[in-house]
Amino acid sequence: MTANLTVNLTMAVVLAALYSAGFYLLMQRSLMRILIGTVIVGHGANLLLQLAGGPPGRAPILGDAAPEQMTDPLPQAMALTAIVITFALTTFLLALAYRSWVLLGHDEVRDDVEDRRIRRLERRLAESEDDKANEDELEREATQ
Amino acid sequence: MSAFVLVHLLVALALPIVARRNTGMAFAIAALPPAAALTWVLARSGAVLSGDAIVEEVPWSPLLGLEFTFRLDALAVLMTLLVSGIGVLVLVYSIGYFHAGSGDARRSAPLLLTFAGTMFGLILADDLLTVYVFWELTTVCSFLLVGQAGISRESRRSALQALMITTMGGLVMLLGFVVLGEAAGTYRISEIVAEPPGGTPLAVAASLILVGALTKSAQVPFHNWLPTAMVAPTPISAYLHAASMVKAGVFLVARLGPVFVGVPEWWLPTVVFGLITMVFGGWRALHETDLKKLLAYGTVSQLGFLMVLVGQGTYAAALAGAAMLLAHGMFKATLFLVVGIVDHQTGTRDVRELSGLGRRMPALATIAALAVASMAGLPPMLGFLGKEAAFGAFLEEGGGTGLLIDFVLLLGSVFTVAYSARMLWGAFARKPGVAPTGGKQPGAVLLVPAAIPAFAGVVLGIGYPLTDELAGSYAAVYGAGVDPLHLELWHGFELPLLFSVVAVAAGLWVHAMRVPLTALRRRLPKPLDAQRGYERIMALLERTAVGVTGRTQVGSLPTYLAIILLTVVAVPGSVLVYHAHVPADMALHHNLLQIPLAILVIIAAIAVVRAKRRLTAVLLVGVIGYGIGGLFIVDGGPDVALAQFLVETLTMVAFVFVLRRLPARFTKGDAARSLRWPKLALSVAGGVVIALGAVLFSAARQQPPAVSADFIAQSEEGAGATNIVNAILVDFRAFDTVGEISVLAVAATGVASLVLASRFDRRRRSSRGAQATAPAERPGVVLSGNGNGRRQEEEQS
Amino acid sequence: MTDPRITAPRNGERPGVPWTGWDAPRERWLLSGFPRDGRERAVLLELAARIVFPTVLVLSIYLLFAGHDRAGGGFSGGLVAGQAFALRYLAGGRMDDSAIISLRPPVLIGLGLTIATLTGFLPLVFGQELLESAIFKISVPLLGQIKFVSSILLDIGVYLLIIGVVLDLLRTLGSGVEADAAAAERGQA
Amino acid sequence: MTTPARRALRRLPLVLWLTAVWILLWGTLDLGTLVFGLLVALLVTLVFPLPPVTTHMVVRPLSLLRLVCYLAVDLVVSTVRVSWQAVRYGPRTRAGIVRVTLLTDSDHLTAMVANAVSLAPGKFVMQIDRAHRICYVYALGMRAGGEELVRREVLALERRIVRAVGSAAELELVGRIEDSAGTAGKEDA
Amino acid sequence: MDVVFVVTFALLCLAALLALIRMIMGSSTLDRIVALDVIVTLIVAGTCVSMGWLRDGSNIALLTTFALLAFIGSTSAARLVEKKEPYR
Amino acid sequence: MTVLVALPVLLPLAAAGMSLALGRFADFQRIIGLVVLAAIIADAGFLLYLTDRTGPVVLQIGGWAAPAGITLIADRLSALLLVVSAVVTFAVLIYSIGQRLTDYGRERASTTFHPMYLVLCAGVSLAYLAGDLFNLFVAFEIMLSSSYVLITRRTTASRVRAGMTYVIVSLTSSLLFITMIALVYAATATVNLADLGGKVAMLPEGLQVALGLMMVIVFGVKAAMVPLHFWLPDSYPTAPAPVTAVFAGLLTKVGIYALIRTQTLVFSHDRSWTLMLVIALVTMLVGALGALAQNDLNRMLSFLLVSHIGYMLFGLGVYDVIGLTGVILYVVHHITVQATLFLVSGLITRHTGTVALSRMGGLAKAAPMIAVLFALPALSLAGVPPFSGFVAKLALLQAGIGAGTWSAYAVTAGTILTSLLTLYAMARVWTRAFWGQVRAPEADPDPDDELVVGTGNSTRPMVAATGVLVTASVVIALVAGPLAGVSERAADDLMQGTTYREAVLGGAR
Amino acid sequence: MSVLDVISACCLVLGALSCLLGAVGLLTFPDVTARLQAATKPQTLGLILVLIGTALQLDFHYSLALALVALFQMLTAPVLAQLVGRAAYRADSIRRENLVVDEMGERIEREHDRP
Ligand code: NA
Ligand code: NA
Repeated sequence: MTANLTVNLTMAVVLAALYSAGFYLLMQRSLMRILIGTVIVGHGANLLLQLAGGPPGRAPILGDAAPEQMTDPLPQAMALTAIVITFALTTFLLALAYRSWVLLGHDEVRDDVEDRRIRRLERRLAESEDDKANEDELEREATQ
Repeated sequence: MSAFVLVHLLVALALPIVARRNTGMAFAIAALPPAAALTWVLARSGAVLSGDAIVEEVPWSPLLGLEFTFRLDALAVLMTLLVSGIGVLVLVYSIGYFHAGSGDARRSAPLLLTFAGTMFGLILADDLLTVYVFWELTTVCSFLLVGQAGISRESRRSALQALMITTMGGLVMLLGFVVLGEAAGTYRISEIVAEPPGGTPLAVAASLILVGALTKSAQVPFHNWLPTAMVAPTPISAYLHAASMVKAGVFLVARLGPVFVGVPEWWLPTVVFGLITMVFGGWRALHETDLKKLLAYGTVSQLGFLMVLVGQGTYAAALAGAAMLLAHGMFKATLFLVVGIVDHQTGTRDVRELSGLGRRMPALATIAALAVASMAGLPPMLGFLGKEAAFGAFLEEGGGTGLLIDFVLLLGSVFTVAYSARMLWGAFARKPGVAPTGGKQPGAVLLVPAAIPAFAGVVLGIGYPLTDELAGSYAAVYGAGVDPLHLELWHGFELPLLFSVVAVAAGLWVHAMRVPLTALRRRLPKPLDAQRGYERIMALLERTAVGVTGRTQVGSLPTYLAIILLTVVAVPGSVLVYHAHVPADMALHHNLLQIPLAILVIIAAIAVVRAKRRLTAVLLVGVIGYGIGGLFIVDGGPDVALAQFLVETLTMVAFVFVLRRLPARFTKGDAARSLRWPKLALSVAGGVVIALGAVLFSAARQQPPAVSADFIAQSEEGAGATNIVNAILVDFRAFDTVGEISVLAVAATGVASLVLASRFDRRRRSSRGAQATAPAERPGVVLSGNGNGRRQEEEQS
Repeated sequence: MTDPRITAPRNGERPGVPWTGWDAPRERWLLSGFPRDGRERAVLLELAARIVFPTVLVLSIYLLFAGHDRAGGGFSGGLVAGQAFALRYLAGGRMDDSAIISLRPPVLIGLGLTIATLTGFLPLVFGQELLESAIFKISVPLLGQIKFVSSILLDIGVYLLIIGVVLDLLRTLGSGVEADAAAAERGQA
Repeated sequence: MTTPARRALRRLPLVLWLTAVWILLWGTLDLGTLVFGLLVALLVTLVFPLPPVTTHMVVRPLSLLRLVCYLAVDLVVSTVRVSWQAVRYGPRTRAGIVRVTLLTDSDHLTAMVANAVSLAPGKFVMQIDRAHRICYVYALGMRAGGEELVRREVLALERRIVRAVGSAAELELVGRIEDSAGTAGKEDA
Repeated sequence: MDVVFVVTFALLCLAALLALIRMIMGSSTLDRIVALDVIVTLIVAGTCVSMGWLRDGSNIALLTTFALLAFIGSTSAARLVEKKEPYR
Repeated sequence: MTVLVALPVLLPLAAAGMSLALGRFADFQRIIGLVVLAAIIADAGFLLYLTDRTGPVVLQIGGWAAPAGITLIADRLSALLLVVSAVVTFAVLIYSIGQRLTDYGRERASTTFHPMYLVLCAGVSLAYLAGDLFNLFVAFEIMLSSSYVLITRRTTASRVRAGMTYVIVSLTSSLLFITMIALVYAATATVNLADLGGKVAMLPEGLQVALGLMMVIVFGVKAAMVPLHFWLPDSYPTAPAPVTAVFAGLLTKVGIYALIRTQTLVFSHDRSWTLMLVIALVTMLVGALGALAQNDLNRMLSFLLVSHIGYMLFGLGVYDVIGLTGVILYVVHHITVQATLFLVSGLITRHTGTVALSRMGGLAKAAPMIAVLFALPALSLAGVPPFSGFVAKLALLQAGIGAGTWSAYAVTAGTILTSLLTLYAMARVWTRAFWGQVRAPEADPDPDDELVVGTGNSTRPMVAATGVLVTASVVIALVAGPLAGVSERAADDLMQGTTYREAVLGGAR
Repeated sequence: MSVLDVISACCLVLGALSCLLGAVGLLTFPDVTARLQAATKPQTLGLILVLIGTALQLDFHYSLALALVALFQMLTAPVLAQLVGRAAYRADSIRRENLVVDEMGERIEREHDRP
C-alpha cells in the first residue's frame, strides 16, 4: 500500500468520461437509455471505489505477494458488493422498462399527467387576472 | 379543575352514543358538566375573590415547559359565569331549538360540550401554552360547529374563513408566547406577571400575542369571520360567537395585561383597533336587516369596546372592562337566543318581514327589552354600570388622550343605542305595510334560558356592590390605588352620566334617521371591505400555490435528474473547484496498461452516447464493463475483476433477452434538440466535478489504511482465508454480504413480478373474454386527481 | 414479414421442415430435450452445451471453495453456475426440469437467503458473537489436513441464492418474455 | 440393456473428465483433491444428469493426436491465407456456400466435423441439415468452380475424425467409401 | 523479455481498438456481436499475457471463466438476435 | 444481549427468505410477518429502555472490533426511531393483510408482497442501526430495492410511470452515494462513522465542506429536501395505500436520520447552520404551496410530506440540543401521522373510488369512523394542540427563537406559516371530502391492479390498523414528557458525539 | 533469454500479431460472414499462441489449466461462428454479389418454387 494515493490523470479522465456519459444518458427520455446511463455511472462508481484504495499493486492474496505490495482489499470488497447491487438494480430496471413497453407500447418516461394539469391551470390563471376566476378554475379543472 | 375539563371531554366523547338515540337527552346530559363546573366555581368564589386563588398543575412535558396549569382567580370566576353559565343555558335551550334527531343536533351536542370544556380550560389556564392548547381547540370546535354538515357552500366557506383567520392569529400568538416564555424562562402566567421580562422580546411578544387576541375577538380588520360565521345554528352563535369564544381574545388581553403594563406595543394597538372596531361594528350593525347579522356586528362593536377597556392597563379601565365583559355576555346571549326563538317560531329573522311580534309574544319581547336595555346602557342594567365606569375610567386618566378615547367611545355608544333600538324595533315592532308575523308560541325550554341572563343583567345591575366586588377583585391586579373607581348606579351628576344621556338620545335619533342613513351608506365609498380583502388574499394564495407548483413541479424526469445533477455541480462542485489545487505529483498513469484500457473505455463511452440502436448501446456498455474489468485486473483486484466480468456478461444476456421485444432503434426525437447541448454541458460538468473530487480526495489522504492492514494481518488466523477480499466479504464484513444478497433476492422477485405480470394479464383477459364479449383491450387509466377513468391519450398514442 | 420459404412446401427431401429447422439434432443431448418456446434447435450448440454445462458447474464449485484462498467465492461461483444455466437455456433447455431436484427459483432464492441469515445466529449457540466464524482443522488419514471455515456456510447460502436469482432471471426475462412474444405473435398482446 | 451398472459406466467418462477439470483448476494432484474432485463430479452428474445417447465414441489416441496436429497446422496455414486475403483483397474478397453431404450420420460426428471445419479460418459450417447429413460450408476466398475442392477437404477432415473417434461401424463405412472413391484417400495421406 | 510483453500488449491493444471501431461502425448487430467476441477474447489474451509477465499463474481459473463468458455473452446475443433480425 | 441489535435486521430478512421459499402458504406468510414485526417492536422497545438506561448497545459483528468490522449500534436516537418504525410497519402490515383478505380471500398468497415488505423493514432497521457508512449504503439499497418492487407491483399504465420516476431518481442518488463513499474512503481510508468523525476533521477545510454538502445531497434526495424533492409527489401518490404509508412514513425519515447522524457525528457546524435553515424554509413553503395546488388527496399529502421535511431540516439547521430535540420529536410524530394519513386516504378511496377531492363528498356522514380517523392525524399534522405535532413543533419554535439569528427567526416564521397552510390544506380536504352531499362510490377505474378502490367498504382490520396508528399518535402526545426527555438526551448525545464514538471505538485496539 | 524464453516470445508476438491481423480483417472484410472468418479464427490461433507463450513462462502445472482454456476456446469459437453465420444468412447480412456460389440458397429457392 503505497503512499502516493493520487488518482492518476488517465483514471481521472476515464472517470470523467464515464460519469459524463452516464449523466447524459440519465437525462434522456428513453428508459433504456436511462438504464444504460445508470449502468455506466455504476461502472464509474465501482471504478472509483477501486481507485480509492490506491494505485495498482498485487492482488491482496496472502502468499502471492507481500502485504506491502498488495492493493487495499477493503475498497475491492466494497466495489464487489456495489457491483452486485448495481447488477441487481439494473435487471430490475430492465424489467421495468419491459413492463412499461408492454403496457404503454413505448419505453419512454413521459411527463407526469397530474403535474401537466397543474401547469395548464397555472397558465390559464396567469392569463385571466381576475380573482374570482380562481376558485372556479380550480373546480373546473378538477371536475373536467 | 383538570378533572372538570376532563369530565367535559369524556362526556362529550361518550355523547354521540346517546345522541344517536335521543338528541334532547344528549343536550340535557351535556348541560351537566358545565353546570357542575359552575357550581364548583361559585362555591369557591368567595375565597377566590378575596384573593386566594386555587392552583393546580398537571405536568405534561416539563422540558418544553409544557404543563397544564389551572388557576381559579377573579377573572376566571367572572369568565366562568359566561362560559359555564351561558353554556348550561345554551345547552338547555338547544333541547328545544334543534329538531330532535336531526344531524345538526347529533353533531352539536358533543361538540358544544367539548367546546364548553375547552373554554373552561382556557379561562382557568395559568400557563401560556395551556392557553394555546385550549385556544386552538376552541377554534377547531368553532369550525366544526359553524360548518355542521357543510352542505351549503356558504357554510363551508364561513367555517373555513373562521378557522383560517383565528388560526392565523393563534399561530402568531403562539410565536409570541414562545418569545415571551423563552425570555421569561417560564410559561407560567402568574410567574411572568410577578416578574415580567423586559426589552425587545417583551415588545415583540406583545405585538405577536395581540395578533391572536385581535383575530379571535374579531377586531377590525380581522372581524369579518364573525358575521359570516352566523350561518351556524343560533345556539352556537349565541354561545361561541357572542358569549364566550370571541371573548377569548379580550380575556387574553385582560389576563396578560399586567405583564405588558406600559408597553406601547401592547396598549396602543388594543386601543386603536378597539376603537375602530367599536365604531365600525356599530355603524355596520345599523344597516343589517338580518337580525343575527345585526347582532353579530353589534358583537364586533362591543368586542372593540371591551378591547379598549382591558387593553388600557389601569384599575379603572379593568374594572369597567370586567363589568362590560359580564354585561355583554349576558345581554348578547339573551339576544341571540331571542333571535333564535324568533327564527325558530316564525321561520324568519329579517326585520323587513317581521311585524307585530311584540304583541304576539310579549314574554319574549320583555326578555329582549331587558337585554337591549343593558346593551344600550340604560340604568339600572349591568350594561349601564359598565359603560358609566368606562367613561369614568378614561376621564380619570385625564389628559387629551383620555378625552379623545371617551369621545370615540361615545360615538360608539351612540351607534350601540341605535342598533339596540333597531334590534328591538326590528324584531318586535309593528311595521306599517308588513303583514303581522305568525308562528307558534315558544315553550319554556326556549324562553327560560333566554330569560335568565336577561334578568341576571338586571340583578347584577341593581346588586352593583356584588358586581363591583367581582370586577374589582380582577382589576386589583393593576393595584387599586388610593381612591379606586367603583361600579355604582349613581355617581352623581358627572360627565359619564352626561355621556350616557347623550348616547341614548343621539342613538335614538340615529335610529329614527335610519332610512336616510342607509341611503347615505350606499353612497359612501367602501374603503374597508374586509371580506373582499380576505377573499383576495386567499385567491392570491391559491394563485401563488398553483404558480409556484406549476413552474417547479414540471413532472419531467429528465428535468428532475438535471436539477439533482445541477445541485451536485453547483454546491459541492463549486466548493471543490474553489479549493482545487491539483497535486503536483499527479501521475499520468500508474501502469502502462491503464492507458489502452482507458482509451477503450472512453471511446466506448462516447460511442454509447451516440448509439442509435439499443443493442449497439448494450454491446458497447459490455465493452465498457469488460474494459473496467481489465482495469481491475491491472489494479490488482482479481476478485472484483471476476465479479465484474461475470456480472457484465449476465447483464448483457439480460438486456438481450428484453431487447428481443423492443424496437431495434431508440425512439427518435428523444430529446429536444435545443436541450442537447445544455444537457451535455451539465453532464460533462458533473463528470469533471467527480473526477476532480477523486483526485483531490485521494490526494488528501494522510494516513495509511489501518483498517485494511488489520484485515491483512488477521485474515489467515482470524478468518481462515488467504484471499483477503473474500475474507472481508464472508467474515469481516459479512453483514454487507447478507444485505447485498437480500438486494439480489429482491431484484429477482421484482423482475418476476414485473415480467410475469403480462402473463397474468393475459390469463385474466382470456377469462374475462370467456365471460362476456367485452373488448379485450383495457385502456390504461389514471387514478389520480382528474382520473375519472379517462384514457390517457398521450400515453397510448 | 414471414418468409414463405420458412414454411416451404414439401420438397420430397424433407417435407414440412423449414430451412431454419434443419439444424435439429437427432438425439436428445440435454435433459429437457428441445425448446418448447419455438426456438430452433442447433446441434452444434446442444453438443457444446452438453460438454460445457457440467464442466462449468465444476468450475463454479471450484470457485466457491477456492474463494477463501484465491479469486472466487460464493458470488463468482454462483454467477458462473448461473452462466451454465444460461447456456443451457440458450441451447434450448427448459429451466424447470434441468435437475433431478426441482426447485422453483424463488424457493431457491428464499432458501439461500434463509441460510445466509440464519447461519449468522449459529455462533451464538457456541457462545460467540453473531456471524463470528470458526475454523476447524481436521486431519483425515490419507487426505491430509482438511480446513473447514464456518463462513463457508454463508458463501454456500450466497451461492445458492445467486443460482436462484439467475434461474429466476432465465424464467422471467428468458421464458417469460419469450412467452409474451409468442402471445404477441398469436395476436393476444 | 440399461442396468444401473451400465448407466453408471456410461457416465464414467464424464465423471473422469470433470475430475480432471477439478484437478487442473486446483493445479495440485494429491489424494485430497482427487477425492473431492470425484465427489464434486459425482454431485454434478447426479444432480444434473444428462440424457443417455445411443451413439458411442471410441477414442484412438494416435489418430486423435494426428488429427490435432493436422488441425494445428491447418489453423496456422489458413490463418496466413485469410490474413493475406484480408490485406490483399479486403472488401473485394469473394466467397461461396457449398453443400457437403457427409458420409457418416451421427450427431456428434457431424458436430465434430462442423467444429473442425470451422476452427480454421476460411471455412465454417453455416447450416447443418442433420436429416440429410448435409453441411453447408461457407468458404472464404473461393473462386468460381472451387466447390469440389471444398467438398473434398471437408470429407477428408471427416475421415480423420472418424479415424480418431468414430465407432467401428463408422470407420468401416468410411473406409468402404474411401476405397470406392479410389484416389480420394491418397490425396491427404 | 519486457520488450516482448510490451510489444504483445501493444499489438493486442491495437487489435482491440480496431474491433471497437467495427463495433461502433456496425453495420449490423451481428457485426457488433462478433466485434464484442473479439474484444473479450483479446482481454482474455491480455490477462493471460499479464499473468506471464508477472509470472503469477494463481488466477488461472479467472482465465477459464473469462474464456467461457466470452462465449456465453456473444452466443446469447447471436441466438436471440436470430429472430429479431428480418428474414430475407 | 448485544444480539438484540441485529434482530431487527436479521429476523425480517430470514422471515423474508422463508416467506419467499414457502410462497405458496398464504397463512404462513401472514403469520410470520406479523410475528416477526411484533417481535421487533418488543426488541426495539427493550433496546430503547436499555440504551436510555445504560448507554448505546453495540454489536461488533463477527467479533471484529470497529473500525475494521461492521458495527451495529443502537443509541437513543436509533432505538427510538426503531420503536416508532416497528409500530408503523406492524400496523401497516395488519392493514395490508386486512385489505388483501377482503379483496382476494384467504387462500391467495403473494410471492412478492410479504417478502418485500419484510425486506423493507429490515432495510429501514439497518439504516437506523448501521454504524458504518458502507453498511448504511447497503441498508439504503435493501430498503430502496424492496420499495422499488412494492411500488411497481402489479402496475397499471399510469403507475408504471410513477414507478419509473421513483426508481430512477432513487437509483441516481444511490450512485451518488457510492461515489461519495469512494471519495470518503479515498481521503480517510475508513468507512466507520465513528472513526470518520476524527478523520474527516483532519482533511483540508474545502474538502470537508464539499464532502458534507455531498452527503446533504445524497441524503437530501431521499429525504425529499427542496430542490431535490420533485420525484416524491410524482411517485408516492400512485402506490397502494399501505405502500405509500410506509414510504411516506419511513423512507423519507431514514434520509433525515442519515442526514442527522452524519452531520452531527462526522461533520461539525456552527450553531445555526444557515444553509440548512434556508433549505428548510424553502422546503416548507414549496411543499405547502404544492399541497394547496392539488386536487388529488394523495398528492396533497405528498406535498405536505415534503413541506414537513422542512420542519426537520429546520431543527437540524438550528443545530443545538433543543433544535435536535425538536427534530427527533418531529420525526417520531411525523412517521406515525403521515403513515396514518395515507392509510386513511386508502380508506377514503375505498369508499369513494377516487382520490380527486372535488369528486368526493359527505364522507363524515357516510363513514363517520373514517372522519374521526382522518381528523385526529390531520390536526396533529397541522400542529394543533394537544396532538403530537404540536409538541414537536413547539420544541422547534423554542429552538428557532432561542437560536437568536435572523435566519432562524425567518424559518420560525416560516414554520408558523407552514402550519397555517397545512391546516388550510387539511381543512380543505375536510370541507371537500367529508362535508357536503354524500356521493355514491365511483367504480374502480382499473380493476386489475393492486389498488382496489370504490368498494364502499373498509374491513375491520384496515380500520383497526389505522386506529392503532391514530392511537399511537395520541400516545406520543400523552407521553410527550418522557419522550421529550429521551429526545433531549438523544440530541445531547448527538451534539456531544463522544458517547457514540466511545461506544463504537472504545474496545478497538 | 533462454531458449524457452525465445520460443515464448515468438509465440506471444505471433499470437498478438495473429489477433491484430484478425482485427484488421474484421475491419476490412465486406460482410458479416467474411468478418466472422477474419475475426474468430485468427483470434483462436492468437489466443492459443499467447497461451502457449504464457505457459512457457509459468510453472508446468499451470500449463495444463491453460490447455483447458485453449480447449474451451476451440470448442466454443466454431459454435459461435455457426450461430452468427446462420443468423447473418437469415438476416440477409451477407452480400450476395460476393458469393460465387450459394448451394444453400439454391435449395431454399427450389423448395420454395416447387408448387
Ligand atoms: Na367535495
Ligand atoms: Na384498481
